[in-house]
Amino acid sequence: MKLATMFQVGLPYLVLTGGLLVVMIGVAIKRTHAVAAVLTIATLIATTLSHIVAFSALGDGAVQITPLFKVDGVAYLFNILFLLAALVVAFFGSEFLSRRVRFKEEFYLLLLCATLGSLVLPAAVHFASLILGVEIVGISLYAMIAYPEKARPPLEAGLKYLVLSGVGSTALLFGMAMIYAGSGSMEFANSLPSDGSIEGQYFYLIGNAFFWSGIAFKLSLVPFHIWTPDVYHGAPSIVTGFLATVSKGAVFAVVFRYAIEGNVLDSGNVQFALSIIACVSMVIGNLLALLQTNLKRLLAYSSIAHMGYLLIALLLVESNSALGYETVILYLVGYFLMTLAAFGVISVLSMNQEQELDSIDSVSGLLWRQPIAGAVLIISAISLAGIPLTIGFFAKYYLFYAGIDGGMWTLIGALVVGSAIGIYYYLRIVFTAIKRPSDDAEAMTGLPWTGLGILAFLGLCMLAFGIYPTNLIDLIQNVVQASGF
Amino acid sequence: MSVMLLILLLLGAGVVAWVSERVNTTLPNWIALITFVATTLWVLVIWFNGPDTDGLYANLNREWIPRFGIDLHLRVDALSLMLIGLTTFLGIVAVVSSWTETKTRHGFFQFNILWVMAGVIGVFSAFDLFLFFFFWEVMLIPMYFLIAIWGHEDKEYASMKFFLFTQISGLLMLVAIVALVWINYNISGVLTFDYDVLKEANLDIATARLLMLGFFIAFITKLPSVPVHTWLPDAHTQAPTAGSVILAGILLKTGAYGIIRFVVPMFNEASKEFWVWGMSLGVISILYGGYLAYSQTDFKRLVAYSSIAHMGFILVGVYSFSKLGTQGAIITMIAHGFSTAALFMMAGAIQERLHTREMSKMGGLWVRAPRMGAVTMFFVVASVGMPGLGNFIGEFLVLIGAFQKSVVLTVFAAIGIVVAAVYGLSLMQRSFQGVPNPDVPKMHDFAFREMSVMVLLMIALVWVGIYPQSLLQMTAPLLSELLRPTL
Amino acid sequence: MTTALSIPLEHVFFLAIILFLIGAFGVLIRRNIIFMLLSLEIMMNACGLAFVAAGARWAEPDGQIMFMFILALAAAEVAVALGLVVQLARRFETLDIDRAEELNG
Amino acid sequence: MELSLYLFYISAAVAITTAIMAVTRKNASHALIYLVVTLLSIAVIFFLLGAPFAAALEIVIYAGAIVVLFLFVVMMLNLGRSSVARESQWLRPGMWVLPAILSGVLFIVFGYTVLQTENSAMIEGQVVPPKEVGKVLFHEYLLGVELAGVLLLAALVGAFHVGRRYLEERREN
Amino acid sequence: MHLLWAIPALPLAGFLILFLTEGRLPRSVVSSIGAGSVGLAALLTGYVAWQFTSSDSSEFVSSSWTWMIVGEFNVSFRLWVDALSLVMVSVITGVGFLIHWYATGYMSEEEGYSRFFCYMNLFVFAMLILVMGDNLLLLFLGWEGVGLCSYLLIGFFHKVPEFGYAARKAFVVTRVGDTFLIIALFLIFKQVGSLQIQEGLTFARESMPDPATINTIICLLLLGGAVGKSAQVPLQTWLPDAMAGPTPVSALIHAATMVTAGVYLIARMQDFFMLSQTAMLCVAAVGLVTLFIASFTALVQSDIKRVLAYSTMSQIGYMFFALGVGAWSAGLFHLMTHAFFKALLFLASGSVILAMHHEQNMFKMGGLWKKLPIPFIAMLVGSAALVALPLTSGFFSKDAILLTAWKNSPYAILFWTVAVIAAFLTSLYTVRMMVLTFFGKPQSEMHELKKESLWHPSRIRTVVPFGLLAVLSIAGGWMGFEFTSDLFGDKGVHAEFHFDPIALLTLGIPFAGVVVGYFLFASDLVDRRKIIKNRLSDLLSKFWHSGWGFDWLYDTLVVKPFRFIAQTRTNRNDIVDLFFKLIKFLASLFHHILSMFQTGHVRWYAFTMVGGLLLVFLAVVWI
Repeated sequence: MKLATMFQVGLPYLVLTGGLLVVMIGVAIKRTHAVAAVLTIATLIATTLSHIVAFSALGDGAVQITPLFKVDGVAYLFNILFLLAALVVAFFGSEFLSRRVRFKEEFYLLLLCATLGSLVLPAAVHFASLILGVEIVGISLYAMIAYPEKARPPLEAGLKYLVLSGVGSTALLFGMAMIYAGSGSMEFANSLPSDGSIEGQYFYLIGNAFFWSGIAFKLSLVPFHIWTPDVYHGAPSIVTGFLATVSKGAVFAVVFRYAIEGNVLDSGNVQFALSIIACVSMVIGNLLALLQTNLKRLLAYSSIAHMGYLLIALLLVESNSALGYETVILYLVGYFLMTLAAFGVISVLSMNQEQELDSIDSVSGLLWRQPIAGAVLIISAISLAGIPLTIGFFAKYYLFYAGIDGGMWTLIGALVVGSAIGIYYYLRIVFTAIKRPSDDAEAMTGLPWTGLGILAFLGLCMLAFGIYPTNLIDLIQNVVQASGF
Repeated sequence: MSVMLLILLLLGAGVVAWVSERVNTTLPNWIALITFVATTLWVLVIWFNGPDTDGLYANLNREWIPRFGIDLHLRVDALSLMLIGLTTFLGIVAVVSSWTETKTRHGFFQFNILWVMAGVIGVFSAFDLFLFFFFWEVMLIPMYFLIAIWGHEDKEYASMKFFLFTQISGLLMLVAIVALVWINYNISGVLTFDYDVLKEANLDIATARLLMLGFFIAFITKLPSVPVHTWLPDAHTQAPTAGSVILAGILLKTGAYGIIRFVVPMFNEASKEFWVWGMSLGVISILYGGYLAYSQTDFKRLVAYSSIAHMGFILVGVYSFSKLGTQGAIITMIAHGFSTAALFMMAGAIQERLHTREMSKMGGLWVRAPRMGAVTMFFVVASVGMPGLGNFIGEFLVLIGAFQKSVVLTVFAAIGIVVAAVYGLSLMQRSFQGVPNPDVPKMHDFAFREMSVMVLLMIALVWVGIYPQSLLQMTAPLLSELLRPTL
Repeated sequence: MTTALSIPLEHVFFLAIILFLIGAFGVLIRRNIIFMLLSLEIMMNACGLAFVAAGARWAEPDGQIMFMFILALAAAEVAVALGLVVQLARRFETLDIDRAEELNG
Repeated sequence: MELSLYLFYISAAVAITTAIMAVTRKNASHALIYLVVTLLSIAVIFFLLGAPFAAALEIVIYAGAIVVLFLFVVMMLNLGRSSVARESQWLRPGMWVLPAILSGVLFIVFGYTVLQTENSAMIEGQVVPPKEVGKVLFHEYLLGVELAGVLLLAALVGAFHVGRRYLEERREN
Repeated sequence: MHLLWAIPALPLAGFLILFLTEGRLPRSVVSSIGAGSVGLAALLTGYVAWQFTSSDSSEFVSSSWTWMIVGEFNVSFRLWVDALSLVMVSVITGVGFLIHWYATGYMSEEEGYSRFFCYMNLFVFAMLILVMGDNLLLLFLGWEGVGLCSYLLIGFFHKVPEFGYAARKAFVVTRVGDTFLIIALFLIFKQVGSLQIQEGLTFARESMPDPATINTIICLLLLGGAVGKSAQVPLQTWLPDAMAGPTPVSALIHAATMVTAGVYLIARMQDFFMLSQTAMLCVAAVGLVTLFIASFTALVQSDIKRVLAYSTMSQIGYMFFALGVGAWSAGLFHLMTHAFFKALLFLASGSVILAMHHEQNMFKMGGLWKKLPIPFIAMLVGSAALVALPLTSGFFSKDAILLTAWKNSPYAILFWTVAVIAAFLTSLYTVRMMVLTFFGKPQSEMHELKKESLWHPSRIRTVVPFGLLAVLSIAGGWMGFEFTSDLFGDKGVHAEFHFDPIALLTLGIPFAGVVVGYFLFASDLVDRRKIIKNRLSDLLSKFWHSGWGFDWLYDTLVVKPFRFIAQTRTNRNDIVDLFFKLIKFLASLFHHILSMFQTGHVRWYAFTMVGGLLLVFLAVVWI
């Protein structure tokens, strides 16, 4: 592999890192919110655009860059997704920062760091890059969660996340160590024990138990889900949005890679454990959200369930990795859109408030008080529930297709049950939003137009992909095929 | 192509109606009314132009999502056309019936009505399973809005229940659809959602049974049949008048349509094995629905339960696997659409005047509003199954068809006719006859607006009642296709 | 280099898991956030030990390298964590993590 | 050979004991001192396992830097006698039971499983010298090092932001 | 070119006009439309009948459009008339017209005048369809149509809840019968492959499989339908209550026409019945039992219309009996004569009731013959026909039935005896009714009569129907049942009148009844109080009064349990829903349980994670 090609292929990473440095230097020279924001957004856009170059350099197949990374089209797709999400977060964040926070600039640095971490993961093919990526995202997030100065909830959320994430990371690390001890390689592709059989390879198995526990924590799957609502609740909405989308998506991207390259699911044990986790997550996540009255907590619980759904795609990689990848990417696209929109609505509504407006009552009659935000919230709820006209439906359709393709009937059963419960509480949001507003509810004025504009854009995207997803599906399919899955 | 235009027209009119709210609050009503009248006329034109050589009135087949072989396949044959006609016609009824009912957000109200209708027309004309499911779900959302925003006191509960039941059963259908497609893909190597292809899918019987159940549950939930009927009384009761009219008149028919169009032809063998269950469920619905209808004291609830009973006839008819039964089911769909729509409109009119649906607070209304009394009498008599009116034709054909299949079940179903008389007349007695309730305020009788629609409905019912052949001959060529090989 | 030690891999991992569990135990029983973080450090060390042992088993440097990354990780985490601890002491006027339970349900 | 084996077990015993002590102490400073001892014994084990570089880092960075950081904070927050009294209140035996059982069960399960392993692997005790580590680190793991840098940068920025608030407010008061 | 189609079309047109004008027409116009349409139909019937008799064909057909064709199933709107139908049509339009005419006076002071004629016209239309339909489905249309009109007209005074109840009872009880009928239709279609009456009859004659169990079932089902419509045991309970309707309604629907539809049905399906001895026996038995029960019941009623109602039941019982023993023509003959005299009786009693200010209790009348001479005479004629005094129409028809029964029935003596006893009872209650109403002392004030009022008995629109009906009641029988015997060709049996003991006995029974009745109710020879005080007779009279307890029985067995279950609270809320409520409850229960884990305590969270680790460990390694 020529070095030039390698640089071209790695261009997005270089651009992002460069941008990070530029922003840092900019902040160091003069603390100006606007400059930092513009630079950040420019960096993110530039990184996104740099994928065009990278794609063309990549061609078909994959490029291995040191044992740690393997860049292919799928990784780029994930990257673009994360970058766009980060871009949305940056836009919302700039509004949020300018109105509610005193020290603003560090947020952008943290955001860029976290984004970089998340870009690392889809390309990671080595435990070292895996843990580094996960932890870069994690460390940045600790600070982002606890970013607002005076409020207590963010601090509490940050600490909780830090401590529990620490436990999770150690489990992950311990698991890697044991897998390494068992197999002799930390590269995904060679991480199966050398004789290929798993029977009696207890180091490998224990390692996987610890590893998947750690991953399950990061993905907030049952029984490691319990931190999710508290952290989602305490963090500023927009950070929650990032946490719920990019950090989850990135972890998913990397475990996908691990599952495919490492052939982990050849082990019936792991597959079995993951199936159970998936089923339980779908059901318990949804049950927990059932009567929840705090919107952020509700979305947190629902994200548990969504991650459970996504495990279906993961479990499919053993038999049909291409479809699994398609599923996970399309699902993530949908999930990102709707989650970001939901948290974006909360964030936009809370712009002028001391406390976040996260109770479900605070969106009562929203459609009439603030039509754009209300409509987007409704679309996003409907989409999360997986009802047609929105991308959520296609996402769910893919899951069904994947599940049937893999013959995972139990999981499909759980998916149906989970979705059924889910419809109830998503619909509660819808109902609240279309309720006749009480007479004393003040009209929502003075909300930032950029925020509303982005919300509207997200809403339109959900609808557009919900009606004509063809191009998106084709793109994903082509890239996945080109990447050799 | 024309059907796509029809759908787009309704969708577009919905948006226009919504926007026009800003100009004038009655403008949305007019826009919706004109749209429905226009579409009804359009359908009539298509109707009279007659089918092409394949028996189709319209056909559109474009790629939608080639990745999964999903096409935008809209096709209108006689059965579809009839139901589309019913839809647009009841659209007029719905708009007129709630002309003065909504006090707020007229535009959005009409928007939802128009969009429901668009979705329903999609359901009736989709010949791609994915597309069908898409429309199937889409039509629920505006319906949900109609109940949840403009519903009565218990709207949250009712709308939620409605949505949950139909969605959850829909999920089962989605699973069945995808599984069917996937299995067909594995057998034939062709990934497609096309109705015509999947109909010929070579399934082994055990799989077919399971898949059929997925469809079947979704459809009987929508129909609805006992034991998944419990959403219906609540939804009907709480919905605004237009909502009830649409719900009872059209949305229930989508379930029946689904059974006729999909369950029976696609899973022919499995369905044939299943007949005794299907018919039994129908019979139970007839008896249980009728029986519960009698127990009700709420005007709308009573009518709602009576719908369950009537829909039971459809199940009985379809699962008799005879031409007679199927034709009867189709006629029942149409006739029930007319009669129940009228009764719900009546319930709405009464509620608008008296602010109650409780029949104990009515009584003797005939004296105050003889026209309403006469009209109600007409439709009650129709729904009781009076020969000469549409419902009888349907029920008779169903029963005579079913009789060839199972004497016992038919006899039980026929008992439903007696039960119908019991609740139907008790409805009449408790609301319009008897001593005029002194607490009832003065109420004005039907005026031109409401009466004109009622007269249209009456004419329609009489027409179906005495000249059903006009419909039967349209669907007759379809029967062999719907009932598949052995007949 | 001379061989330093010949020992079953299991034994080292026994030590590692014991340390890991002691750390976990500490996290579970301590209410003082400082001790919690301290326990986390022990867990991290256990992981490091496991990596070094695994590296030693294959006689590769990778285990040690991973240990170094863990080191960086631990440092980074402690830095942010202690910052937050200071904040906690300020806002909640306690180091008792159980007091930070406003977010629940 | 024999000696190093004994040394391993002794160090292990010390590590476990001091770790338990560290976790259960009431006085934070004492606990940290125990932790340092744990780290030192682990460093010995690293050395025995043929990883001198890791052993050195363990002492230098862990014992030398991280624990010191802890100590700073402990002193800054002034966790004196009163906090010791509070700790003894908190650390009632009742609280230990469940975690102890859970940890115990995990250990037993782990131990039982590991002992099932057939033809168990041996650590042959080949020393991997720092030079070799360095080579690999700056060749194959080069990007990892870069990323570790980003990681530390993120921690730096984060700690700065979080900690600065404290300072700012102190100034204001 | 015959105008067959116009016969039902005229009343239909009348109905439509009255329906669409919503009562806005002046009363004079309403009466001319309402009665006129039926009158024209009657004239037309006469014309068609003349055509029919003068033509060679034995059937007139008028086809219109196809009703429905599904596969082999093929029915049309096709009118088909033979002699039997023509008799029915004549009775319906003729008697119907007279009653309409009468009603224009009778109803003149009531609300809803237009609505009344609207319903009446619809009734006539439906009844005509019933008898003229060429297929069973069209017959069923008429069958249900008349039921509907019966319902509407019984409950015509809709403000009175009891009337509404009576109307519903009538409808529902007859619907039970209708259900039998419709099942019979299904069965016939299954057997015959067609619902054409003539095809069915041909099939029955030629290709009915032998042992014809199916045929018997068909006949019994048809009988079930007939029983409901004709108020025979066990579905007779609705008829007395149906007297709630205005008296012309009782005359037209519940005496002259609709209730005889059952008789028509059986007669029409003759070929089926002929094949089944069992069915014939059942028909006879039903008739006989009804006859017997109704006669006793009529004996103790105090409401004049109820007496007539029970009398109607018993007379229809005669007709059934006649059909059952094979005296087809006699039965039909009795149907016709009964229509004349019972209509007359009802109309006359209607005049009395109106005169008595809507008082129907005979014990509160008395001595009216002087004050109401015209109704008195009319009633006298009617009664004479009812008790079958010689030379009245009733005499010819009833005598024919009794004689046939003697000669031709399987259990001749038993059947004949019961029938004769009933005939005796008929005289008895008729005398009682006449005595209580018209003789003795006046028991209450009469309504103030105004000469000008439209319903005054002497006004022409009252007198003419009375007169015509009275003439028919007497002379209607003179043509003899040879007239009706033509209807069935040689299929029926009929006995010639010979002077033998049985014939004399039959002849004498009415007189005996009248004489005994006179002694019992009019003279002072018998102490009526003593009889009344007797416990046995008291008990019997109460039992008979209640119509032999059928109402009570049905009430206890069917109506009350149904209502009880239907109106308990849980059921209004749909018991099936409990299942879904349970699911909802469980879901929220689980939600609450799971929420309890979310305490907000970090250590607990960490605990669950380590516990989770253990679980995953176990799952991965040991399962």
